[in-house]
Amino acid sequence: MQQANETETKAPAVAVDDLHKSFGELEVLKGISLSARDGDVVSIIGASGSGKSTFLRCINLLEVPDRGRIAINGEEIRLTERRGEPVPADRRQVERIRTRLAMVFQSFNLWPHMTVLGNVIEAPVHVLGVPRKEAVEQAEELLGRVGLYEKRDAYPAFLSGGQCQRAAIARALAVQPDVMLFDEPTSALDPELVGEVLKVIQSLAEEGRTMILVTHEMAFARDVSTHVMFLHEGLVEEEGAPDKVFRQTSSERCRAFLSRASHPQ
Amino acid sequence: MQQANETETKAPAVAVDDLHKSFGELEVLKGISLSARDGDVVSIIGASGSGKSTFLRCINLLEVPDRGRIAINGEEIRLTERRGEPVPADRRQVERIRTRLAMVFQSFNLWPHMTVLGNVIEAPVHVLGVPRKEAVEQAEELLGRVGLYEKRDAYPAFLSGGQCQRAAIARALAVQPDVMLFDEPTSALDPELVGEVLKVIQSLAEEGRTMILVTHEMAFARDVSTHVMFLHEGLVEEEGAPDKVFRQTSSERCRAFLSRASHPQ
Amino acid sequence: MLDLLQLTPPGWGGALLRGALLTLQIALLSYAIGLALGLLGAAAKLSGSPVLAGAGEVYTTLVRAVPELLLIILLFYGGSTMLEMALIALGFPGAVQVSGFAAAIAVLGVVQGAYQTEVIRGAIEAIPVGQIEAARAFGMSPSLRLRRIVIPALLPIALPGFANLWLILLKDTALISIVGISELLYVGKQAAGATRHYFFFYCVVGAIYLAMTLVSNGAFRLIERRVRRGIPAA
Amino acid sequence: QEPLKVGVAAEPYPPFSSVDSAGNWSGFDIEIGQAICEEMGRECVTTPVAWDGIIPALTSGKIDMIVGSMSITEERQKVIDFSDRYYYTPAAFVAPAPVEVDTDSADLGGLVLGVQSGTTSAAYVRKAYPDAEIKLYNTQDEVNADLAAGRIDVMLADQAAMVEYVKTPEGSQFEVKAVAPEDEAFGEGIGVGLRKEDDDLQADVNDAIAALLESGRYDEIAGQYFEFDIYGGRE
Amino acid sequence: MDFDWLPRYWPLLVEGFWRTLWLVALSGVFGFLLAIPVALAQVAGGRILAGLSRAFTTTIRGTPLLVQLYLVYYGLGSLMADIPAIRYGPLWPYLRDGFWYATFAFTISVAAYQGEIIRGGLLAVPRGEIEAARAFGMRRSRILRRIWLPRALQVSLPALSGEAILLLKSTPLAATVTVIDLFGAANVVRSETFLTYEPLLFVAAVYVLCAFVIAVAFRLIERRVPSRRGL
Ligand SMILES: Nc1ncnc2c1ncn2[C@@H]1O[C@H](COP(=O)(O)OP(=O)(O)OP(=O)(O)O)[C@@H](O)[C@H]1O
Ligand SMILES: Nc1ncnc2c1ncn2[C@@H]1O[C@H](COP(=O)(O)OP(=O)(O)OP(=O)(O)O)[C@@H](O)[C@H]1O
Ligand SMILES: [Mg+2]
Ligand SMILES: [Mg+2]
Repeated sequence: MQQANETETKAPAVAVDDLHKSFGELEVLKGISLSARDGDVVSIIGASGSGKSTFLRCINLLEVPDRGRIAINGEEIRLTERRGEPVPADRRQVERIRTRLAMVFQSFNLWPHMTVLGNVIEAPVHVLGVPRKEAVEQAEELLGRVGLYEKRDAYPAFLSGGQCQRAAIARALAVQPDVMLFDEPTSALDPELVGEVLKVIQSLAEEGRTMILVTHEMAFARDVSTHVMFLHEGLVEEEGAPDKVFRQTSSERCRAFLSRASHPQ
Repeated sequence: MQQANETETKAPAVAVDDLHKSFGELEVLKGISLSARDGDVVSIIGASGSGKSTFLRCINLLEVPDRGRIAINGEEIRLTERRGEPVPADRRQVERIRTRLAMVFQSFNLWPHMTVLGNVIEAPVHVLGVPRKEAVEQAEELLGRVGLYEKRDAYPAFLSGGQCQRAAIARALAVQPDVMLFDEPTSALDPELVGEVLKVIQSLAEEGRTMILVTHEMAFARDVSTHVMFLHEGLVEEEGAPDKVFRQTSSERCRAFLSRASHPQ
Repeated sequence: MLDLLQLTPPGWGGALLRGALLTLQIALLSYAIGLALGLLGAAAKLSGSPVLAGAGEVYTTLVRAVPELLLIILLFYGGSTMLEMALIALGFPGAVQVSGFAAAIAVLGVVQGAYQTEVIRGAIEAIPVGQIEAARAFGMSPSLRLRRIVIPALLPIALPGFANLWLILLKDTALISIVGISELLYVGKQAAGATRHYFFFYCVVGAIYLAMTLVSNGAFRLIERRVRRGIPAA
Repeated sequence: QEPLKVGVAAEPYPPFSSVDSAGNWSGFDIEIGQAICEEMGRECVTTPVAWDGIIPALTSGKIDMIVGSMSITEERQKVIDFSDRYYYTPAAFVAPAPVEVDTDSADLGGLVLGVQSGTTSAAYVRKAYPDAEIKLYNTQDEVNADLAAGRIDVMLADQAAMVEYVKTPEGSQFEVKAVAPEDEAFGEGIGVGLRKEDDDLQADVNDAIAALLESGRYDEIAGQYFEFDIYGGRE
Repeated sequence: MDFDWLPRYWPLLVEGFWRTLWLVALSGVFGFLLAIPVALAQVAGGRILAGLSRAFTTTIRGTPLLVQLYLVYYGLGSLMADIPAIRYGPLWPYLRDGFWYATFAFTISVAAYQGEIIRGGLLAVPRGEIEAARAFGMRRSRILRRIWLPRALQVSLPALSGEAILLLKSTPLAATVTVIDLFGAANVVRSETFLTYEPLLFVAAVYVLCAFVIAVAFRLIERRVPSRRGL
């Protein structure tokens, strides 16, 4: 926000430049760039194992990239190296930036020692310092929105798959982040709920929040996004507006991927 | 198989009658019946939290139903009560029957202390007594089929979501079960892989194996199944051939559910 | 025989009870020190920094391996001499006395810390990594993460180890009789030696320890039930 | 002047030292220690210290003297000084009446011998009977118990204590078989342990012991505990 | 520092060292084997078994090993001496030897302490992993052997290494029943030479070496399965 005054044009909410990441021998990301402005919804599609989750996890530094730049709201995350391993230069900076991001994990990662409500209010109360009462009110409202109000006092171990996923979504929404990172947020949801989540995402985009989401549901990607990115073997094979990617892609591979996608219908 | 000689008609592979199951106060299944013959593919659809997973878990007695009958290949699983809790009367019987069933869990439940290959050969070697070498060969062939041959020596913690799911599918296929129980087997897969799994399921059905699968992908359910069951609040709200359920259902609720499903398209 | 246990002399009841109280005091204090050191040690070992991890490794291996008795003797007898020499060298003449009580608590606490480190490290490693990643993703600082996520998640796994260490500590306090502290076993031995009723007093001392154990077991079970409340039994 | 801290072994060793439940110490060692202090005109406090740590306690200044039935041996004299002896008893072999004890063979005729560890007797038997099976115990009472249980055949212990023991009901089935010969392992008797640098105190203690013997106070005290001459070797 | 005594006492120290090793090895192995059923009884046993096992671990963990040793050796052992059939029987040379009493007491103690840790490990295994094994029709014994126990041990290993080192260090208590282990041998040196620190430093060095071996061995077992961890 501060930067907005300094530069003529507002800095993009998320700017990623030439990101590289390897696990041991395996080079997962081979130079990926992305730029998303406030209100953008970027969908990342691609085959299983192509590095989508890794890319998302790099944005909030859960994985530290080997090479490349990441800037959130114009603030670049400073990286350095220690003993040949890339590490963030300033832990505090990373923590501060993370409070403006929120993530829904592919495997949910709810905290099993807290109830659903406890999971949702955890970050608002303990990271953002929202008064508990206020946080509970807001959490209950969110839980109602994802249809989980009744389960607010249940522990995650006793929830169905879809219920866990909805709890994870509510937990991410509760921190009112500038940027949301969704890793397959609808994989365990029935079509009705997918529609609900779609509505939520659209309303968030209208509020000016930025969303980056990984998904396997092409219809969902097409309907919800302003920008689509097709990852293939660690590289961006195709990207652009949904119409362009879905209807008139020039990439052979992308076309093959999408044709399989529509095959069962 | 033995029963085949005794009765005129061959017993159904899976016969479930009037299944009830509660968790504490919450009545999840309120009397569900199902009958599937060899080669049948039964899809179970329904909203999140409607009891689909619970139903599947009851079939192989991971949850013990409060009331109702379950028979596999005509052999009824004997249940009894101990201290007010329903329990299987004969643990050995349950174990024997389970060797003919296989399950893909919604949350995969891979064994983290074994490699992917170790996970796949575990049951063949240690339950069915297949010689190790043979099991490894077969496992590698299966892993190739799901595109995971390269990851056979990786531990589950280092796999992507879709890779875990494929490992879980390979693990279930490796025991060559009579009946397969799939709990959202394609939730983490990209469309290409969904097509692959669809092919596998169809070829298994042709071999005469029975499949019961829970899915949120309506297109998948429509393409793959011989029978579709729509669960709503613990009851079967609608069932029948895919065409009937998807095109000419008489249930108001089912229609609403399906209309949402096709909304994004 | 029971009049041997009268609360006032010549009965030994009072002395035994005082000994038990002292045992409890020392055990509680050193346990608290041990827990704190254990958390620090585990954090160091898992920090990823080779310097910290190496220091943690040396701490756990060395301190766990050296007999406590030697540590106590070194600190209590050698430590005061060295401290004295150091103070004289610095120009502060005058006797320094390391109190037996402080030496005992320091040694037992440091030793406890080494064992606690391993128990806590094991428990932290058993926490599914995703839970911690989720906390990081929300911008929690390491201390907040420790307090809100890591500790609650490690407790169910670590509690049996904690309970074991507590019970061992309770009885290890007996080692410090060497510096002249009348803890329970010491008083028991004295009573046995003075009255020659070895068997009787050993049984009585055993019973007192057992009573303390039963109480702590009850407490640990309560805590365990509470920290496992979100976890279905396997 | 600061009161002197007189160290005694915290493990009771009746009749030389024992403690009641109020923490009051009594016994021959204690009374002698007090008498020495009175004789020197110094105030004293009895300070129990675990036997294991009693020498470091002395050298590090936690106590000022040891009056705890400590034998004067060469090895100890490397570390601390001693006063003149204040009593002397030889060690005696004790065994059940029917057992023959051949104290001249290096393996004790195949007998299993028990002895309290950390005593001069223990040092002696380990030297004199290198081939014998020797069991070491923490307390003399455990040696007695195992002799009764038949797990050892013979024991060697302080004569003064043994003479008393065979008179008790538990000890009645045993008898004193022989007295160990004089040996440097037993040292020159029992003395008061002192720091090497406290020469003045050593002289005072020696004077005090001599005065006690002279005045008959010594015999008065010893008479309460022993029927024989515990000082030993007096004409 | 004075180590002149070392050659003179070397045989005694070596003998003590072997005794320590045997005590640790025997009671470690048998104790561990006993610990597993002790833990299982509480986690998966019926009410009666669980209750018995709990009573066992509470009593053993609740009373000092010294007292247990004393009661076993001077209590039980002396009782046996009163029975002529035993006293003059062929087993008496063993039954009179404190070593076996010590081994017995240590084994029981290890079973109780490690049993408690393994119990915690068993409870820490996520339910889904066991359900997956069940779903494949594995027998209970096989689930235990292939899935549940390996996972539980994996979780418990760091704590178990601590228990193993504690066992190593508690062997000096065997002196109570006339077993002279390494520490006991050092105490003999101490009482005969009146050196306070040197013998203790010597055994400490040996213990550090042993503990290092134990720690490394446990580390190696732990590392067999790679894991992702965070803090
Ligand atoms: N062990 C349990 N204890 C208590 N309640 C449970 C338990 N398991 C499931 N439930 C509840 O039972 C209901 C049905 O759960 P189930 O997992 O069968 O749903 P589902 O149809 O599979 O949903 P999804 O599509 O989200 O996976 C849910 O409300 C869930 O919270
Ligand atoms: N921690 C890790 N260590 C080693 N390899 C890893 C690790 N995490 C992921 N990988 C590997 O990196 C590749 C990319 O993984 P990633 O999770 O980014 O895939 P993805 O595109 O999200 O796939 P999916 O759609 O299946 O979730 C995979 O081959 C995976 O096995
Ligand atoms: Mg992924
Ligand atoms: Mg489900």
